Amino acid sequence: MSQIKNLTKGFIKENPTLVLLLGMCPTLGVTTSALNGLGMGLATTFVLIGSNLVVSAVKDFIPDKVRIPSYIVIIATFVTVVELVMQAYLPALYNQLGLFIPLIVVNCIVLGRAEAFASKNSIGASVMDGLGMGLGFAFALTLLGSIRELLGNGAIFNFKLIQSDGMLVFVLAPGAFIALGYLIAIINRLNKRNA
Amino acid sequence: MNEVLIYAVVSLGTIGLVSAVILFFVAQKFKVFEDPRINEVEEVLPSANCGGCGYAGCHAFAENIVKAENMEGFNCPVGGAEVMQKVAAVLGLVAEIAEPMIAVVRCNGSFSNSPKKVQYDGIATCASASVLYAGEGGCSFGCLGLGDCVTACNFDAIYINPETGLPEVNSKCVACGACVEACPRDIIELRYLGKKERRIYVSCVNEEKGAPAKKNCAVACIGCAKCFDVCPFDAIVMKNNRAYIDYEKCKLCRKCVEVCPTNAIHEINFPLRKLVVKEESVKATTQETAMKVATPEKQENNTKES
Amino acid sequence: MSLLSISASPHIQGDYSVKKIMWGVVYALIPASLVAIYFFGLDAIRVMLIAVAASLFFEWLIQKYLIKGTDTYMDGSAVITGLLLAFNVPSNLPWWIVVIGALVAIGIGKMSFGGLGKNVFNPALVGRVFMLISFPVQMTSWPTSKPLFSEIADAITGPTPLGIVKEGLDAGLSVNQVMAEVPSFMQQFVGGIGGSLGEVSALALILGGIFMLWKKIITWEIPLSVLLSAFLFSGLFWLIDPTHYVNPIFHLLTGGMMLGAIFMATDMVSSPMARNGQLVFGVGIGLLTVTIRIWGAYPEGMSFAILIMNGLTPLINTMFKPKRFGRK
Amino acid sequence: MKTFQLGGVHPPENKLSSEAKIEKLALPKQVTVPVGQQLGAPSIPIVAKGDLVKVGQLIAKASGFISAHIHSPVSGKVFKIDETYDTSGFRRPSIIINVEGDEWMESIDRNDEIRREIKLDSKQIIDKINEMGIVGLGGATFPSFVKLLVPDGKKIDFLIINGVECEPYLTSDHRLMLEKGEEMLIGVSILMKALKTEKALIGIENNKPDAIENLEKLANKFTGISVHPLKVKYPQGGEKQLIKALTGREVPAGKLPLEVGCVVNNVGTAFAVYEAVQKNKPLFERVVTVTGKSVKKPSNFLVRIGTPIKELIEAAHGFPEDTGKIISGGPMMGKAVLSTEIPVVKGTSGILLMPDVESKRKESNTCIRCAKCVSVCPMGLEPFLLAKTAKLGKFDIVEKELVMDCIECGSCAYTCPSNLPLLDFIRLGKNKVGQIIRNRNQK
Amino acid sequence: MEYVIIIIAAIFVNNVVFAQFLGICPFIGVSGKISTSLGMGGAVLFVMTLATLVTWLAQHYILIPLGITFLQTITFILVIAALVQMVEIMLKKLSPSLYAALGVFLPLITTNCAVLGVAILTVQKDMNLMQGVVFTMATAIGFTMALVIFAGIREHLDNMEVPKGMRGVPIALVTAGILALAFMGFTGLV
Amino acid sequence: MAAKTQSTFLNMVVVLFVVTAFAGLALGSVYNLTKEPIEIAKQAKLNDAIKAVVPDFDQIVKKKVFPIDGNDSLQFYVASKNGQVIGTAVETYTMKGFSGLVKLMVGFLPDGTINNISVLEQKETPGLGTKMTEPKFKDQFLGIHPADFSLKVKKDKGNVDAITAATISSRAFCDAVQRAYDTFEKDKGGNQE
Ligand SMILES: Cc1cc2nc3c(=O)[nH]c(=O)nc-3n(C[C@H](O)[C@H](O)[C@H](O)COP(=O)(O)O)c2cc1C
Ligand SMILES: Cc1cc2nc3c(=O)[nH]c(=O)nc-3n(C[C@H](O)[C@H](O)[C@H](O)COP(=O)(O)O)c2cc1C
Ligand SMILES: Cc1cc2nc3c(=O)[nH]c(=O)nc-3n(C[C@H](O)[C@H](O)[C@H](O)COP(=O)(O)O)c2cc1C
Ligand SMILES: Cc1cc2nc3c(=O)[nH]c(=O)nc-3n(C[C@H](O)[C@H](O)[C@H](O)CO)c2cc1C
Ligand code: SF4
Ligand code: SF4
Ligand code: SF4
Ligand code: SF4
Ligand code: FES
Repeated sequence: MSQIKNLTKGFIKENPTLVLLLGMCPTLGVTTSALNGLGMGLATTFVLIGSNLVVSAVKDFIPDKVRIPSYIVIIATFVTVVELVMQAYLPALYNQLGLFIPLIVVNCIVLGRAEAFASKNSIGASVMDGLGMGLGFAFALTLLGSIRELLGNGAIFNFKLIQSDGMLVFVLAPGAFIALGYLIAIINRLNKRNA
Repeated sequence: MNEVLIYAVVSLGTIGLVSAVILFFVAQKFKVFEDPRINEVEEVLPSANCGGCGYAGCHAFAENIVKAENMEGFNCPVGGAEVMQKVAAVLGLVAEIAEPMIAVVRCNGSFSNSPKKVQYDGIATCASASVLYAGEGGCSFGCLGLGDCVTACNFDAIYINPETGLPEVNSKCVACGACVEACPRDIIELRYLGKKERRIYVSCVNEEKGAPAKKNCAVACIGCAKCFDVCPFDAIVMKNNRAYIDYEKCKLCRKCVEVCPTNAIHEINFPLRKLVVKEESVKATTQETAMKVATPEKQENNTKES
Repeated sequence: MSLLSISASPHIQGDYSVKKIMWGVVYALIPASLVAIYFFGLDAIRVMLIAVAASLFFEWLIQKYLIKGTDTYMDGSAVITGLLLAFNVPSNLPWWIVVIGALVAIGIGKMSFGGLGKNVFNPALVGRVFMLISFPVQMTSWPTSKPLFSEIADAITGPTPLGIVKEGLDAGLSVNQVMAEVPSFMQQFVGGIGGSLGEVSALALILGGIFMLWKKIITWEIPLSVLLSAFLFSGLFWLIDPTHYVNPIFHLLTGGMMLGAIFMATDMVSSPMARNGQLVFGVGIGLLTVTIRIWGAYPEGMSFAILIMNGLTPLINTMFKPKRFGRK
Repeated sequence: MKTFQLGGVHPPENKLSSEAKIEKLALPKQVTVPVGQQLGAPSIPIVAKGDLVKVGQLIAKASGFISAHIHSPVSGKVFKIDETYDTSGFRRPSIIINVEGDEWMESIDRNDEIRREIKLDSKQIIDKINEMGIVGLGGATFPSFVKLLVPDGKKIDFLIINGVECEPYLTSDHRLMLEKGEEMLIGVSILMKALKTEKALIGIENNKPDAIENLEKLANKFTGISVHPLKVKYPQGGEKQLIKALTGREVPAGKLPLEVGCVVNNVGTAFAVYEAVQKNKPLFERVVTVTGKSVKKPSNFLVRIGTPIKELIEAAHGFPEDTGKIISGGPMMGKAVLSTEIPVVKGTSGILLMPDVESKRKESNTCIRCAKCVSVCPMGLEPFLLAKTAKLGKFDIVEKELVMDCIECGSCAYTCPSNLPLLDFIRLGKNKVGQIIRNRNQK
Repeated sequence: MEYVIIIIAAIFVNNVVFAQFLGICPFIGVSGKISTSLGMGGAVLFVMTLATLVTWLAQHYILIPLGITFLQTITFILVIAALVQMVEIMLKKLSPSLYAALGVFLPLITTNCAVLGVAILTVQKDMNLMQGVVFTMATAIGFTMALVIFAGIREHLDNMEVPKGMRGVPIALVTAGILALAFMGFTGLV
Repeated sequence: MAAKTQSTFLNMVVVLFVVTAFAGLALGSVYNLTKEPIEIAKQAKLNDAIKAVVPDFDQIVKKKVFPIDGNDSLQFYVASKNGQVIGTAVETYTMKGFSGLVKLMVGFLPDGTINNISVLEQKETPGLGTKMTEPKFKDQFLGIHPADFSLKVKKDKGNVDAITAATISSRAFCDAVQRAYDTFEKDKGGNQE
């Protein structure tokens, strides 16, 4: 598989959120605005790249029985790094994302990629895969965030497009589910048409 | 090194250590053996989960073949020989090479050959209609044309031809046998695909005597045994007023096809020969002779498609 | 002579039809519509027309271009959804919110599931709750009733009786103090209290209910169990402490209680099939409604209660089976 | 007024022929007597081509416990023994006899006088009923003597006589109760004696007030027989429903009426029993209603078994132009037939000619979950669910939802506002589940 | 009363799935059948309670005394992962049928946000051990309830011909959305 | 692929220990690096909040804790310029918000007039309750003196214009301000330290 393909497959065809349906909690939880979605997406991308890198580097030293715990520790390390750094330099965003930052640890995408890809592939490919998947995730979150922000607040990235309040539901839990539901339906349709 | 660093390393390390120790002992104590080859076999299989192999899905097939430790009687019709060889490789065995097969529809009671006598107004399933009545054309053995076989097929390999009202099989068929199972009238049969995909079979399963059979359908097998008499290889069996060609014995010599007075024997994928149509059958059915010639062509086209 | 036809028994069919049932409900809604028009004037007509037209339009549009089924938009169910949607909103709701509500009701609530008969939730209520949460300001500013031919000026907004009571009790007033500010029971029964279009007159709704019972469109189980359980449950608290809990009759006559019990909980598509299941469903609605009214943030809980019980309906259907003949 | 509680519908009654006296139909030229007329194993022909037979002569023997003897309905020469088409167009072995004259077996008492005295004892009665080939005439054609064999330790509290005739259109039982009331009641007494029971309850729906009145008057002369008017509600004639309506007892699922101390027989059966026991007359003719909205003269005929139904239709003044469907039996449970060549058999209670417009099924929509089918199902099932899951092939659910309890009354499909062919799918499910259960039991 | 409030809040008002967006993956993944979802709910209840117990102890007896609360995430997840794996191994031996029913989803509990999320919430909210356990159990019950209701709806939808484009996950999400709408009715109960 | 390390007891324990210990090391280091910036960020946030609500001060920002009517304590930040107290920032809170806790910083001039208010923490519904952070609502409190301005929404017969459809949040806001004022008043006596 070429490096480019590793990078791009995460966008639409194998998009972790919209197609593989992994990491639904942050997808729904933090996408109240485009900015939050993007922030979360980038934080996750960082963790993905880091953990993929380390996992593929040390994969041969890790016995099977402690594979998962070891991977989790590696991932958790990167997550904590993100946590600390964000706290230090992006406190406002950190407050917005709240609980979901530590929860990157349990984002199925991260562990899933470590298990399914990094533990079997070279460092280079793993980093590319992490980057691609991460960007795919960030793309999905930003997209959903934009939709919700637009419908819920009439704005995108805090830039007011419609001078009214918008539909509050979309900022709240139900709107998240509903918006994601239709988004996935649309993506499914597009994928089918392309295939 | 400052304090925090030491605490961090020591406490995390300890937690790691303790979990590893506990995990190890728990794993020892509660060990359950599962043959890892099951997963390997399953990965090789096409995961169509069609049940064509006779097991409840690919996983069950893998489980059973691993347990059996031999290949006898195991065949994945979807994957064919190729996949079975891979499975054999996993298990370290030699694969039997199964001759490829295909589904054939043994009824030619098309709208023109067996005209409608009544109008069915119930639900569109053969299973239901076959219990309720004989069929629109009156033949109680023939195809009902409601497509239970089509529904059963996972491979888009069978469809109802709207002009004849009969199912036709195309080259996507993997011989999983789902349609055979689904047909309440046992019309579909799996036969050898044949050299150059040539096949000869009796396209009728009617067990009535000649006259009533012929009354409902112009191309019915009337049990006259002419084909039986002419077959040099003893490949034809006469039973219950109808002929059956044993595909294991049939050598595709085409003698029987020529003698059949009702054109009930079909030959497929043979080069066209000059139309030597016998007097009587022309009288009986002009339309259907044309049909019969057309059918092999259509099938040929289908084969070429892929 | 044409060919004889063959089919399995039975060979005759009754003269019920989906159309008859649905239009029957529409007829049953006429008294309440008239009352709404009487009290809210042209605004009521405007909201009802927009809601019905939009519902029909979206049903047609989605049917035609998205799910490509047979045209069913004239079977009357969309008309009911539109009408009931209108009944659940204040008469001064801006037209575009009504249209959004209809889109949500038909598009999300009904057609996403495949259309008539397949939806899990009551479409009109999906639309209504969606609007309530999206547009809390517009959805909770009720014009006081402004009877046709009367002189009262436009745009006086006032809370519903339930709202007054909720506010009052929350502010620490006693029941007697708040009840002084709400219309009398008689007024609540006959009509003329503030609120959504369809909830101003219990009498008109009950008339519609009797018509539907007579025409065998609905059965008594659901409406009765809703009303009775709400009455008993709220009555229990009233008996315990009448200074903090209002009279159960008040609960029955106000808000969407009658509308919900008679027209919305009875939606056959989203309610249980077996009789005992229907009773459980009704009791669930009654209890939840009163719970939300008394302790929740919302003055009215009918819509939420019905939606929650709609969600539970599949479970109720698997747990409560009809009385089987010859089995324990 | 009594009735059963659970479910039920009330289709338009359309009893067009209820005023038509039972007429004897002229003998046909040829009769076709299928050897499989009863529920159970087909009988075995004991005559050969060319044999001469008399009316009432045994021509096919029962082949097993649940089976019945078949007697010649006519006198004449056996033309051939061959397969002929049955109601559904399947070919079944039959004995075809060319009619010559009308010569009866001497043993048959052809005197019109009513014989009131019951000479035989219980065992003899049962043997006689077996010998005369009596099967249930209420529709199921179950060999009647089997029902009368009460296992040791079981006691029959009630003999229940089914005069309900809840099917629309059909009137053969009605006319029988009016015209042959007394004979029928003697038949009931015979059955009571066979079963050693003191009580017989006759259930009649109150849309037949003349029959009720007639039987009530006559029943005074008999001990232990009472007549019970019932509210009109389909399928009251179903034996479980009738038992429930008359006695309040509920036959447990999968069990026989025996379980609750009841035996159910049709009025026609009771009359046939009278003739068999008192007159030594085998079952070779029966009353058949010929009816339909376009039929010129809706009638009730006394017909020999084996007569082609086209002759009955002729006798009712011809085949209406607009006929779209011919039904053997009533519109709720009858079978659509493929041609008018088919013969009357023991189970034929009526021939219904439906006009084209009525006979086509209405277009169906999706289920709106109105629960009407649930509320009319007399067995307390959920037809919409059975039909849906059967359609989707989820037979485990179909079985779990008790499809085997369905009595195929058709109330659900009749009532469905969406015109869904519920019973078609339910039957499909029943067939499949039946197969599954059989396979399971074999293992 | 305090506990009642915690319980009602955790089950209805702030339902993990409908309001907090935790544990959505199993909510979508394991909700096909009522029986499985009950099993999954039970497993989650068990693991979650155990996890909160252990992590609470870790927080209060290791991390806080040593001043290394920044290691919260990694410690918690490590403890939970080990715990789940232990439960999995034991279950496989002790109750193969339950194991078969939950199949692949047991390991998924490790990566179920709800477990870690609730453990973190418990310490974030400064609950004491008892409150924490009650809160966790109520949360798990709320999760199970959501799962079971949802499984009921999905079993039902299985029998309906949902339009092609919406079939599967999209309609499940829309349904979850409407359920979440309905659950908003509980706002303000506590 | 290089031979994989086997799952022996020793390997397992060693690997897991090494991995975790290494993680501890790495994180400890990052923590040490970010400790200061995090502190600074927190401090900066507080400072900003104080600065926003009291007039320009020069040096000392005193911290005090004053108990109020038996209940919890509030944080006071007394600001002074040229040795003179010119205002007090009170960190106040209420639990009555739509979603519970609302934390405000209320700045009083020495006479009790409200100088400015900033919202420290709230979890209200976006689009509804969150409007409390917007000037449109907040600015009605500027320069008023709670003694002659009823800190209640108009619905409750006070002077505050509630946020539309978010009366609860508005009430909560008022409640927090009232608490700050009450404590401030009560404390006035001992204000001079
Ligand atoms: C295999 C079988 C055995 C039966 N055995 C008895 C029996 O022993 N006693 C009895 O009274 N009825 C018996 N019946 C008859 C049924 O109770 C019932 O009367 C018959 O099937 C026709 O009923 P229906 O017309 O309501 O369908 C039996 C039926 C079947 C199919
Ligand atoms: C739905 C249904 C309706 C029936 N209606 C009648 C009826 O109207 N009259 C009748 O005699 N038998 C009717 N039967 C048949 C009875 O159940 C039962 O088989 C019969 O009365 C037994 O008497 P027999 O063995 O003498 O025929 C009906 C059966 C079913 C399942
Ligand atoms: C999803 C949702 C979120 C809400 N959030 C808030 C909120 O954050 N603050 C608030 O005061 N009211 C909120 N409300 C509205 C209250 O429930 C209540 O209706 C309102 O505060 C009182 O109505 P009023 O302001 O029109 O008098 C919310 C309502 C909904 C439906
Ligand atoms: C008695 C009855 C009540 C109904 N109530 C509603 C309702 O509350 N809301 C609605 O959208 N449709 C209602 N309908 C119409 C229809 O059932 C509904 O649109 C379906 O849920 C759409 O599948 C009702 C229909 C009937 C027969
Ligand atoms: S045509 Fe029949 S045998 Fe061939 S793939 Fe389809 S179902 Fe299987
Ligand atoms: S071949 Fe069999 S299953 Fe297929 S349509 Fe004909 S009758 Fe039906
Ligand atoms: S046919 Fe069966 S399912 Fe339908 S109503 Fe009758 S008993 Fe019930
Ligand atoms: S009667 Fe018809 S529409 Fe009503 S629930 Fe039954 S199947 Fe559905
Ligand atoms: S992301 Fe929360 S459970 Fe998967």
